[in-house]
Amino acid sequence: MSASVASARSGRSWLSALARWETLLIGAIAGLIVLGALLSPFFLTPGNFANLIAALMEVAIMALPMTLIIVAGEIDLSVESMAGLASSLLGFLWAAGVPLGVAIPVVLLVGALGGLLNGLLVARGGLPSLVVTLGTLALFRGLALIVLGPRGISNFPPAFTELGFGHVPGTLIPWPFVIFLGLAAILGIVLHRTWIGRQIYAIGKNTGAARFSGVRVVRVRTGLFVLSGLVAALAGIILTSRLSSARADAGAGMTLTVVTVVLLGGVNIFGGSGTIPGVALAVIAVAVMQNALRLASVTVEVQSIALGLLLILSVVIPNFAHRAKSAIDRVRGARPPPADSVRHGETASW
Amino acid sequence: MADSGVVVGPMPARTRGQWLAVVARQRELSLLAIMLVLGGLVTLTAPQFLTVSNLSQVAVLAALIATAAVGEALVVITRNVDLSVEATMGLVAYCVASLLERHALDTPGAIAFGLGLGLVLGMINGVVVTVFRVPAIVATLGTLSVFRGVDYLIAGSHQVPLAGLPPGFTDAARDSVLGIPIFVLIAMIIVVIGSAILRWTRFGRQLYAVGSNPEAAAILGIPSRLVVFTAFTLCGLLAGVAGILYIMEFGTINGTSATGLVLAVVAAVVVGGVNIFGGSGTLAGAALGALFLGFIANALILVGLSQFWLQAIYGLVILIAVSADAIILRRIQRATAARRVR
Amino acid sequence: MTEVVAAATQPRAELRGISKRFGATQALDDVSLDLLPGEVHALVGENGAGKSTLVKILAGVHQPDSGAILLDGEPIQIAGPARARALGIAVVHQEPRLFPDLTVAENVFIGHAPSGRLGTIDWGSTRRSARTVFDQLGVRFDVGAPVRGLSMADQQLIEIAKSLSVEARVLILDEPTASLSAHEVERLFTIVRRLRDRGVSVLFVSHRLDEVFDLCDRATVFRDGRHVITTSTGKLTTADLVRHMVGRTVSLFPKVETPIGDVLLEVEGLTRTGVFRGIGFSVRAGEIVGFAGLVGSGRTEVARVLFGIDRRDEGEIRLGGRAVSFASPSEAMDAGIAYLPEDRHQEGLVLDFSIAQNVTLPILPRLFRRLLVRSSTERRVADEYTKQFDVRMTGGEQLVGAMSGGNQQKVVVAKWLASKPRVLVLDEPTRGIDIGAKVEVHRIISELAASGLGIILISSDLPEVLAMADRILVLHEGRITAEIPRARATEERVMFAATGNVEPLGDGDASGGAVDG
Amino acid sequence: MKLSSAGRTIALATTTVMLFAACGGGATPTPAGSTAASAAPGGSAAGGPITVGYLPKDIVNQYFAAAKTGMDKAAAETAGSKIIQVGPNEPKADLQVPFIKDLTTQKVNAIIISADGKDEVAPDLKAAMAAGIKVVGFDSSPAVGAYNVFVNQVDFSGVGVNLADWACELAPSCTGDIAILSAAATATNQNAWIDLMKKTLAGDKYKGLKLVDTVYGDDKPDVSTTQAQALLTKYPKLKVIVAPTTVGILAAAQVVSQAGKSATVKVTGLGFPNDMKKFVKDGTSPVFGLWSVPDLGYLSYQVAAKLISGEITGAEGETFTVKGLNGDKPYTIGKDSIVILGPAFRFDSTNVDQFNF
Repeated sequence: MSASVASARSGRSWLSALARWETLLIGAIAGLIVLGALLSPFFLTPGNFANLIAALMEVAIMALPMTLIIVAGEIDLSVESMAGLASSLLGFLWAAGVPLGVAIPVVLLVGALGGLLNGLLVARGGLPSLVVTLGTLALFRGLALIVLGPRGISNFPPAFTELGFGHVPGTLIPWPFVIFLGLAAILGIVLHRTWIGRQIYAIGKNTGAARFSGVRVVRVRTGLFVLSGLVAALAGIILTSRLSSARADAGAGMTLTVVTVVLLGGVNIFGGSGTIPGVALAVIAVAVMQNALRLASVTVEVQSIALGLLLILSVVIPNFAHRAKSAIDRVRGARPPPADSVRHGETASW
Repeated sequence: MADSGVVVGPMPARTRGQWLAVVARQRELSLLAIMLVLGGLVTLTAPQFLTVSNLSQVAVLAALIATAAVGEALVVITRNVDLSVEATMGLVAYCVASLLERHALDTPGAIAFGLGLGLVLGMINGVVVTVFRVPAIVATLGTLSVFRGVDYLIAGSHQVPLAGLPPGFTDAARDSVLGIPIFVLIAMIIVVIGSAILRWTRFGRQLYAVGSNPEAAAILGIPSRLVVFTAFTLCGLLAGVAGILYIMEFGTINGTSATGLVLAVVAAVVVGGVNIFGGSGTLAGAALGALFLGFIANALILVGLSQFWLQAIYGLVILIAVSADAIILRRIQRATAARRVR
Repeated sequence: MTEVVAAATQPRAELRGISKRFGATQALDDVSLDLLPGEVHALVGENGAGKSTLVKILAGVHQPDSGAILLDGEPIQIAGPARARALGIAVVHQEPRLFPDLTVAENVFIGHAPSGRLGTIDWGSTRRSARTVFDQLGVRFDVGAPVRGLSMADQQLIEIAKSLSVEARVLILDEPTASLSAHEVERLFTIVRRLRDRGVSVLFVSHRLDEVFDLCDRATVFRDGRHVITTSTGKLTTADLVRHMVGRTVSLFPKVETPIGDVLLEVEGLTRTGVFRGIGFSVRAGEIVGFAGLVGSGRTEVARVLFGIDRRDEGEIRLGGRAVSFASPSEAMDAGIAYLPEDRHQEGLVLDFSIAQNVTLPILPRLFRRLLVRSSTERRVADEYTKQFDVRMTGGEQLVGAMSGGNQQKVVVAKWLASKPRVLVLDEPTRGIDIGAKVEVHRIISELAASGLGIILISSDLPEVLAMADRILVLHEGRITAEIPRARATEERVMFAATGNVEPLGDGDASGGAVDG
Repeated sequence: MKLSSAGRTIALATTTVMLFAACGGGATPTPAGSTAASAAPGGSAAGGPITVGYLPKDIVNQYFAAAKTGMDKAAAETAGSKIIQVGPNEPKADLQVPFIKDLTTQKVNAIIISADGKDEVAPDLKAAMAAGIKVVGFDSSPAVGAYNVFVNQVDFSGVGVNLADWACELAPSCTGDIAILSAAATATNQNAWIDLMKKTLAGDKYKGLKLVDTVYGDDKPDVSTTQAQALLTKYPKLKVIVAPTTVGILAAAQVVSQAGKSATVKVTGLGFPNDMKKFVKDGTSPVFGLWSVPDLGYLSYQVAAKLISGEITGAEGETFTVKGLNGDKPYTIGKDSIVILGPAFRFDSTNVDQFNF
């Protein structure tokens, strides 16, 4: 219920629409699993399900704060570079003999600071987040290269690499997946059960009204960017651990996938609607699809084509659903709910 | 509003607002000024900066980006964005190159084909945005990976080497007329024609109108969707041109050609002073933005800064540019706060 | 005399039995109206009477569900705005709809810019013709400057210039004077009369009855989407007109006399550069202080500073004797100030939040100290406050977006009372809500005052202010030009102060002023 | 509107498909007539049909396409054997890892991999080996212990010396500025060669040569071109550009010859004869080297086959022969289970025309 209220689609109609969207995703996952099983005899092996998620973990983790940011009507393109900066900084510190117990907190702090930079420029400076984070996308990557240069730092202690590569003892569940679930649970509760989440939706739906209602818009937005930076740094650490190597180019190109996954999760690019469960399902759907296609030795080209089409469809389908619905409403004589994406689709850029 | 007096004259606040607005609209000049100053400083430490060969090299590379940036600007002015330009460039580049290599078409034919392909890809974006009502950022994010995927699919691991291209095909990248590199001429022509269209044709003004106030545009009966569609189509066409220039510039073409260029293109547009929320900005600005970034890159390498610094500086330039816009705009509004527009 | 004209000449434009329905609400119900060549025809009525719907139909924005439109006796379809312009029907909208990034000249001529050779736009003549248009208006403009940052009034003038630029046969003025100073109004009227004498038919939609009598030959009254009467203005008094509009001789305003308590809010020398200067007043417990003045006179701006949205440049605000300064609305709320914004949809409500969610939005942190939102609590609080004002709803889960304006406004009030304020600032609380709801809102306001709140009532609805307020502050050009105690408050006095340094309009008894905002 | 737009969409779709169809067909990998091609078929791939997973750095670089032609030929020698090629679009380790996992899941008999990063791929390769899959590294080595055998195209130190020697030979009287144009800043083998080259340059013989800069072209034609241009501008006195990457050397040679500096600036390094013929002739790049990439693929496959059949285990000191390679003389598995294909082959005007890959 609260998920539905907080889910902030407009009311029952949208609640049902949302339900439809998430059931749609579940259906898609089921379909993909069947497909995978048909495509490859190895798909349904237990080991494979461990692999299936592993490849996408960093993306999945970064997608969670991205969900909150987009719901609040902003976007953060800089996450992949922050992950890279985290990786290369960690490597740099480790190579310089700093114990990981110190290095990791430092890296996380840097992540938070980077997020703060984004947050201040966007929330306080009132600059468009698309451009700001485009700038920091380049800035953070540049810093990563400056810090570590061409080197790749590897000799990390096994205990550390276990974090990214190992499994929960006695199971095939990779640790990063556990981290993902934990984070998803926390942010899910924050977004759907607490008044902070309520305020995030309010900002995303009607910043003016939120501000006039005493919501500390600047503070919330800034906070979200800090969170995003922090989690991106965490993802960078996990990536470093999983590949047992720190490099300046770590995570390059991940932002596209992150945003894609979030939008596939049914989050409205213009803010105001979307749920963590939806995004989590989208993560799984994408992971399954990629894995199935790989096992069927379908080349990566086809995968990127498929992903692109999926992304577009994820907007087209609800749009048409909405138009159909508001048509019905008009007949019924009720006031059609504000047609977010439909309206913006023509006018706004993002 | 001053009631005294027979006629209502412009308020001082308004004139000051205008003055600032004028400054704000002089992005082109400020960019040129900065480049002159920096150029001087760089020349002190690296004399070879101020050589014809170097400057023309910078200009040629910038012209390539500028061509794409002009297209991007058209779309951004309408309050949209096209993230798929780089994919369009790459796809056109590979298709044209491979057609030439296989002698499937003669040079003019292949070029015409490339332009046509760019046009069609642009139309696809246009349809997805205006017919299927997909927000531009999402739509072009999608087509980015679709187009790129098709590019990989077609190219596979094949690479069209310089040798595969008809002799003299790539000369355009080096030759110059009256001392001006052909690439620069092409970019200039595009900017001039484009600017003329924006300034003097109905379509051009509608472009700004749609970006400036979509609701008002609708009430005026301006065909917003058609305008946006056309903008995307032209953007695709120009990306196609850029793709062909890309072949001439780099000679060797494979599936990865032009990856990562979208950052440079959008950066050029932003640095060029085109408002990311649409309605304002000039094509000359976008082109100069491209030149500015290329200029910075070249200068950095020449003063001996490792290429690792490049990205960081790029980022800073973008942040500075967008902050400057905001500050000036705020000044204007503050100056005219006497009558807040609600 | 106008009757003779009416009888003699064929109407320029004629609407017959027009009906239009939006969802549940019947905006227009079989209304008819005729515009004679060379007349200025007033269209008056309460908000929601259907005036703007009719205007939109003539502008081609809406299509009537039934009925016919005739132009010079020819039945016509006004398919869209462009078509309307082509037919010579020009509309000056209340809200300027301009392009901030384009120049003044271009805004005037957009859509029909003079084109030179090769069909390109001829900027030279565009600017020249723009200047001539503004010369007609008697206004000087830098036609080469962008519109961005121009004041509401200036933009309004550009809107009017726009309609002058097309040789309009039917000119529709939809509350064009709402944000114009008296001087500009006079200018406008001169121009309108000039156009009328040229044979243009003018439909003049206004709330300012003084203007109706001043300018118009005939007047048509709508009420609740129905045609009430069309008659010569010579045959009418303000009183008749109001009666026709409201449908009964109403005492709209059940003001409850309440004892005035101690000073709650004191403001001294409050200044925001370029917006308002040296504002000083006080509000006592149980007192209703009315803020009157034309749109743009700075009333809302003062409120925004009080509520911590905008910064003040000078001056002091004391709440309960203690000097305060708010960096944000939340701080103002915590201190006990609540502000009902003017624009319900942009600032008042989150339309696709439920009623409960809207009511609790300002108090979430107080309501749920342990972060977790319990919807049961939420609904309880919402019910508690919505009941007071018997908001008609299907339940706390209902989306406010799907409610009538009046009920929405009640939700906003409920929302703000939930934050238990000491001083309540109401900005146009009855704009755009039907009579019934209006009466209720007035009742609520009185009760709140009675319960010891200090209330600031910002309203363009003069009778409302006169009836409700214990004291009336009149603002003009960002300064307080008069402070009128209830006893001495009349529409003339207020209008006199509100329009600054000009003679009061209209004659004494048929007093002017607005009936509603 | 709807109909027309639908129509428009369909029209668009069809046009596009047709356009793409026109571009297609370029995908045919470069033909490879290697020295092994002349060898008698029925090589020494003992045992029955096998399935080998081939995981190059990326599937775009034609270098790996050329290597695959060698593998295909070897696989063709045993009926029923097949090669599954998988891989990312760009040479990035984190993109390469999932494919190792999947190949492991698919229980292929062996994995032949060119590592994007030696440590990144190690854990999963070890897991694969633990699952009984033979791992053969080639071209770019995984971490030691994460493969059964690494087939080295060439003796690294040898290449280091070669690069230095060619630079010395091309620089007038072995003096002047030289610069390196590498691939990705993080590429294992590139960095190894560069280090060894630097060591060699320390030698007395080369004291005239001054290594002024090392830049990275990321194995992308455009980036490499820009970097090469920058080198020319930045170092007017530059004599030689050394590019130990097939993408880099081509870009550099194009830049130099198009800048009309072929007389003063020379380009050497590692490149494909087909790419470089033109520049050998116009004097831009009189000398460069490479090994027979198809042969490298051929050998890698044979090693995989022998590991599967148990003919070799990858232990140091083991020997084996592959018909048509190394003059049919036996290969010896060296330290860290490394097998070396042979010395880098030197191409110049005398022989470049005899090769086609």
